[in-house]
Amino acid sequence: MEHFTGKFNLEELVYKYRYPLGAVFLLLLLGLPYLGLSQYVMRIIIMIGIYTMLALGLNILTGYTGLVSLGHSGFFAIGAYVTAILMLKLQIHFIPAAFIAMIITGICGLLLGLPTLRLTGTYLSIVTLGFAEIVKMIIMNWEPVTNGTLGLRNIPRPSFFGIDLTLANHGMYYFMLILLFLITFLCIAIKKSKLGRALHAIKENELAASMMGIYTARYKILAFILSAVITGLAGGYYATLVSYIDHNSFTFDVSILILSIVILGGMGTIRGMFFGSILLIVFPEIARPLMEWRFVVYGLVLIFMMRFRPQGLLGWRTTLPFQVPVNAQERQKRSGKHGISRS
Amino acid sequence: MILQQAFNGLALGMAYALIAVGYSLVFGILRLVNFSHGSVYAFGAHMVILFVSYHFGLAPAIILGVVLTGLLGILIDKMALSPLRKKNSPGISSLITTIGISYIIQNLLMMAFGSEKKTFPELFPSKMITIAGAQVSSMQIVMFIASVILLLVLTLLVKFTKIGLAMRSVEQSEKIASLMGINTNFIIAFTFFLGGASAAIASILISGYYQIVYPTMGFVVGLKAFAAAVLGGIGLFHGSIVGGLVIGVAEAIAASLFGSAYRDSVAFIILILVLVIRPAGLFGKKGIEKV
Amino acid sequence: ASTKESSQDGPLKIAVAFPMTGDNAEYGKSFLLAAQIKVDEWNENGGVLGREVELVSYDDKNSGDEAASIAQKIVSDPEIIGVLGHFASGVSMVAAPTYNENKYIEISNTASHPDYSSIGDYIFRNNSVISSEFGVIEDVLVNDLKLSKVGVVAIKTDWGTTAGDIAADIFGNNPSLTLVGREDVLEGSDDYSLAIAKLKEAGAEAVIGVGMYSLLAPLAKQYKAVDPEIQVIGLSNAYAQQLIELGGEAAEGIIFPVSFYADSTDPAVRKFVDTYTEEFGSEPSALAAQAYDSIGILLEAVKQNGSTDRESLRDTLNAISYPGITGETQFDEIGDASKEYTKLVVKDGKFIRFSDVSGK
Amino acid sequence: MSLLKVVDLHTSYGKIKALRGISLEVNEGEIISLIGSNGAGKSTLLGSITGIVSPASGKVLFEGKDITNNRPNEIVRKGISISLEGRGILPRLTVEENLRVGAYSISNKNEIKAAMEEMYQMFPRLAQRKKQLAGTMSGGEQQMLAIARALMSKPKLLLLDEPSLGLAPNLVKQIFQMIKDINQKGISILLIEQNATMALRIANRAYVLENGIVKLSGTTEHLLNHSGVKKAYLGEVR
Amino acid sequence: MAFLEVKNISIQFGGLTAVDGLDFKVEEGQVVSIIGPNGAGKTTIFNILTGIYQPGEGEIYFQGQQINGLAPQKIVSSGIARTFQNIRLFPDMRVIENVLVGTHIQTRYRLVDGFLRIRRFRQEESEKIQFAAKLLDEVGLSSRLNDYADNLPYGEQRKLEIARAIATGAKLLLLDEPAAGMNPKESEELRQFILDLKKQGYTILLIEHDMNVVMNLSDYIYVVDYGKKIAEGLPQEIQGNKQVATAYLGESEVDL
Ligand SMILES: Nc1ncnc2c1ncn2[C@@H]1O[C@H](COP(=O)(O)OP(=O)(O)OP(=O)(O)O)[C@@H](O)[C@H]1O
Ligand SMILES: Nc1ncnc2c1ncn2[C@@H]1O[C@H](COP(=O)(O)OP(=O)(O)OP(=O)(O)O)[C@@H](O)[C@H]1O
Ligand SMILES: [Mg+2]
Ligand SMILES: [Mg+2]
Repeated sequence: MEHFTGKFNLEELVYKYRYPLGAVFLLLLLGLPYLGLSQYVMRIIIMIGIYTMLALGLNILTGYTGLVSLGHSGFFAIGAYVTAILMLKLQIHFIPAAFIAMIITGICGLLLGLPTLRLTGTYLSIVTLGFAEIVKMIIMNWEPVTNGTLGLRNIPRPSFFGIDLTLANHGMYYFMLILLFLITFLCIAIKKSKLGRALHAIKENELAASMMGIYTARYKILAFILSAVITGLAGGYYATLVSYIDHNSFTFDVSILILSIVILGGMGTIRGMFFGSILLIVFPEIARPLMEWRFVVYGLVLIFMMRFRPQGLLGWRTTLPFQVPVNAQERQKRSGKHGISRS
Repeated sequence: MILQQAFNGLALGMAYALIAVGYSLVFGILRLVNFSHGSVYAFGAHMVILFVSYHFGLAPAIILGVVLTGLLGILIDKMALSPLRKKNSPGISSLITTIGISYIIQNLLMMAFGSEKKTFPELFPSKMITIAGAQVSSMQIVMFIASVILLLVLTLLVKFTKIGLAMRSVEQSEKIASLMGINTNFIIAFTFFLGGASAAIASILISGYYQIVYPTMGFVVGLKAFAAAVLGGIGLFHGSIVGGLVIGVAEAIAASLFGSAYRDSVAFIILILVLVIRPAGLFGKKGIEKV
Repeated sequence: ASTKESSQDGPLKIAVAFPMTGDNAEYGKSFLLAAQIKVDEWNENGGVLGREVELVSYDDKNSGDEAASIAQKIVSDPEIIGVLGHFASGVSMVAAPTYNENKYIEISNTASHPDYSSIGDYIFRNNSVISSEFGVIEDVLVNDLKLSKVGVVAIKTDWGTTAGDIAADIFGNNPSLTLVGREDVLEGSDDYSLAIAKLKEAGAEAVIGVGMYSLLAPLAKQYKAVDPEIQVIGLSNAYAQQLIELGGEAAEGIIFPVSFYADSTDPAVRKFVDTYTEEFGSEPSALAAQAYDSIGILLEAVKQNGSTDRESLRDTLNAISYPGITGETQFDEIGDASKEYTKLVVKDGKFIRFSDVSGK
Repeated sequence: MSLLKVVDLHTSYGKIKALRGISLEVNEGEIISLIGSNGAGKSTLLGSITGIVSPASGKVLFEGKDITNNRPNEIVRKGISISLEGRGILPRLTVEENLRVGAYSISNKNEIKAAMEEMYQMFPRLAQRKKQLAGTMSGGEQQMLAIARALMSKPKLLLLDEPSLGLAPNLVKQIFQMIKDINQKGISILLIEQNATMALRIANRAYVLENGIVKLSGTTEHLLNHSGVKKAYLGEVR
Repeated sequence: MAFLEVKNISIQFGGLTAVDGLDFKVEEGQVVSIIGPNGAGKTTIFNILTGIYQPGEGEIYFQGQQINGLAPQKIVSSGIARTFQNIRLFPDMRVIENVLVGTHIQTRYRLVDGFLRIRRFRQEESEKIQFAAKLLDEVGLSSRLNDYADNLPYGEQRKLEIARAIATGAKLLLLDEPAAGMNPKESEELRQFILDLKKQGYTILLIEHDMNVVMNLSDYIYVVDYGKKIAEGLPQEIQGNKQVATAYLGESEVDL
């Protein structure tokens, strides 16, 4: 509220110049590898990209629909493992492998969504948490397939036209950009359609939503599936990036990190997912000199954020006028004769 | 063998139940999933070994540890959670906050005590008792009795006393409770104190049994205890105890049938199965919402 | 010749990458200290090739992600000639390809995954090879103790699983031993009663705890509570003062093979142990001793090589034979070190040579 | 002597100024009505008196003592009690427990029992539903409970925020009758009502609130005949 | 058959029979009111009609179709929408978005269309927005279009809830105490508004305690008590009914 006017101007300004700003941003993203950044920095940037995808995925569930998941590391793991196993053991190309991984994570999303339909709040959160733990147990024990605690090594990089994408040739970076772009587009499309509105309505008041004819159960499941699929894709990409995965890559902390990004950035927003992941991925890197204090500081950051800006850093109610197509606005000018108006 | 494993499972379950009671207490009164509970639990045990190392003697160290951990509970609330309640922040904010708190406590403990596993003094010379061919340690029996007492005390407190009525009012609306003349600050502080103290009691009993203490000791048990609390119907003390025991026994069965490696996820499998059939847990009643 | 040549003056840097925070910080810290002690020794004698040696420490939190990012950071510093680290095999193996591609030597004093050292020519392991440790245990069981029914309790990590498999293989193939059960237990759970009940039921006479002291001590305690007769056996990883502190009474009689013995009268060992104990407050573990030796090997190789050229340094390292406090170390063609073992037993709250007790 | 005195009270919600300098007085034994359209600031005024919102400036005096910014529970113990807009019952407690909570500041068990009996006589529906969870009661039933609960603490001053909301006509009449009866027992009342006609008929004096300030005040006869009040609040019908 | 016909419905909560063998009818284009004491079971009737509760027995026909036992969503699609006794808006959505959610079942494009942003999607989306804006204009909320629902004053929230119900395309509107919390002037405005809706061809079933609204608006009135119908008739008939007077209206003027 306090920053009302300041943000108003900024938001309007950004909106006004959204095309030139977008173009600059896009050029910057495309040209990033040629700015002479070290591989270390590029790797961090790619990690930011991956976590943005993960956050966008969780955002559909938590931000749009209001279902808090503490177990997204489970979908992340399934996506990574399925992709890696298909590529390693069946020598399938990344694209079909990731595609199958998305289908399987989607099915898992469905399976997790079904029993959680009747659950709310805490109950739902603990079930998602449990799901991730179960996934981890399967990974650790299903040795013939997952290689157990030894993890999977030498996961090949995606290759196109005979060229392996690597960090060095920036292939992995551009590939990440493409995936990120697709996912972002999907999220915007969801948000701006009746699906997005239905999910939001469910979050706000489930009973009222069902009284609007929204099949709340189906939509919640759909949110689960979409969220899982996006997370699974991010997992597949992650596996090929790091080329080694084991159960330790998918712990509870990862789930919490994704959730923190969503909340810190601003639940339900898309801008926030980018901003949140930049913040939370870069933070540990620059905080290295803090050593042990790093986690304490991290904890403090979470606490202070929730205390002073619980809606997230970039979470605010937009003040831009809703875009009503012109001919309707005209009609709106002749103000209503009938209709109870209060003076 | 089966009997022995059942006893082992019950003993294990008692540990979960002891911790679960704390989750239930804080959730029951404040509708808050306190993710820092596991760290607070570790804090309790560390305080005791600290005081013991300064030659306070075991009993004073335990009392000091329990009180101090209770105070830590109050501190957590005053510093981090009460401002959120004042602003009517959504539940997820408090959840993230308690996770933040958990990081802080755990890492401060690591810095102060190191991450290695340390010994916890034996509370009393424990003996093995043979019941119907199965071996049970006297410490386990003490744990069992302690949690039943804890259950009874808390249930009586919340259900039948005036302060309990105040606690339940605060649960539903802090604002209205205060308008009815209830000192909500005190009630909430009291609840957090009980939550912290119960965590400390749990950790002292459990550490006394295993004699191992380290900063992250609360994580895995904490998660399982949380599952146990939800399984029984979070906010219900008897639910927490039964939930804990069910999970303990289920783990024992799973370990016997499939091997110890499958043990840890049994808690969650059972939890999911139960919640599918009874969405509010074993003893939970469906929330009412008047349309 | 290598593309990145380090400059000829200024300190010569070695990276140390371990978990310095989090659950396993105790290990990272102790390895860093051990490494520093070795570096100090060299610097007192004028450094190597006339240059001072400096350790650069990184915290990988024992996470693959972190390690990958750290590895990138390390290989972008041409002054660094090699890396001591990382802690878990899985983590080391995420970072290793980066080191190998960039021709940075990595020596791990802890990695135990069989595939670790074959990742590349620049990847070395200065840790005991599990199968030879089990060879020693086999000998203890069959010849010293004359026990035949063995149970294995292994920690469910990459290391524990591998070691557990090797144990099962070795004991399974020995006609005078029977493997009565193998239980994999998870990290972070301090209750082993379920596994113990199963092994006891199966009639185990000896149980082998595949894990660090943090597994072995509670395992011994809980097992002896239900079966005071059980013989507990560990691996060299568990050799740490905390085993006795944590295990108390129950630690008595635990036997395990080590390549490093802190109470040894060897002056080199004494020197290290005393310095370390003074700084750290407790005696060094075998793993810490291996960290100390790893730095020694690397510096010795630089000295013998006469330059920091990366390729020739690797070749020198492959050819070296280094007498350290963990015995004579040589790397085989894939980069694994072979070690010799002493059997230790816990008696009256102390680690002593098994031969001193049994007279063998 | 004035029981409650509000002096130049200002209260805001962030940027929204809900009260912009309110002064009013309730004397011992009086019924005072407060009318004004939606959003005028009536509920905010009650909130500021009871301490659930803190005023930016101004004073609230009760029995001559400054109670501004005291905590609600302290204020309630001094003898003010409130029945909230939108009922504010505790949904997962039973009817009886809600009443018990209302009597929280009373420690004498017999007194509580007597008060409870009195309420059950006043609202027989509540007596039939002692063990029902308050949240499952119908809208009107909840309103009865809210009023009964406010009376449990034997207040000197009773604040009623739209007590007739959602009540059936017969009950509305009953409630107004009850307000009179309560007042006759010596309890002063500050009443907020949308039903302005009734509110003005029952009260001794009244204040009209608009946009956070007192627009008009005076005896009820005066206001009932005031043309502006008639037009804005009383409506043409009736 | 009548537009809405309810036959012998009953429901119990534990031991309590909240609705007890009730019959009533609503003819197309009429305003029909249900009145009765607090706790009589009026809201419960709405909950049964909209599928939130399943009646223990009885049948409900809407436009000749049996709708009891259907899911709430099906019932909305068939043309029945409601408002709630305690307002249930989507507070964190704008006024116009609240109405757009109301158009959900009227929106025909498929989800994939939305992802591909094809013409059909864009066209329909813009139609719906225009429709929503028009509707808001009609209820007098056009100046509030960009506001967030929870920032509206109480009276406007009630209007928005009605607008949202209309947006579903319903022919029958169930309004649960729309005048509660309004002063006499405001409730008079509301009465005019409902009359307008009637003129536009909507059929309205109303629960209300404000007798000014009920008596001057209803074509027909049902009186329930303890879940049973105790009277029915034209407003004048109800006003003169002795039983209604005792059970509901209150016998005497209060002595003030
Ligand atoms: N919690 C709040 N946050 C922000 N604004 C608020 C809050 N509560 C009330 N307001 C605003 O303060 C003003 C006064 O509100 P208040 O509830 O006191 O009015 P009222 O006279 O009681 O109205 P009603 O008749 O609807 O109960 C209104 O503009 C309202 O929107
Ligand atoms: N879910 C429920 N569980 C138990 N009892 C209920 C439930 N819902 C309603 N009741 C009871 O059923 C009766 C009818 O309630 P309903 O809400 O329909 O009344 P109403 O006629 O709408 O009253 P009002 O005019 O006060 O809103 C009431 O006595 C109420 O306590
Ligand atoms: Mg009000
Ligand atoms: Mg009702």
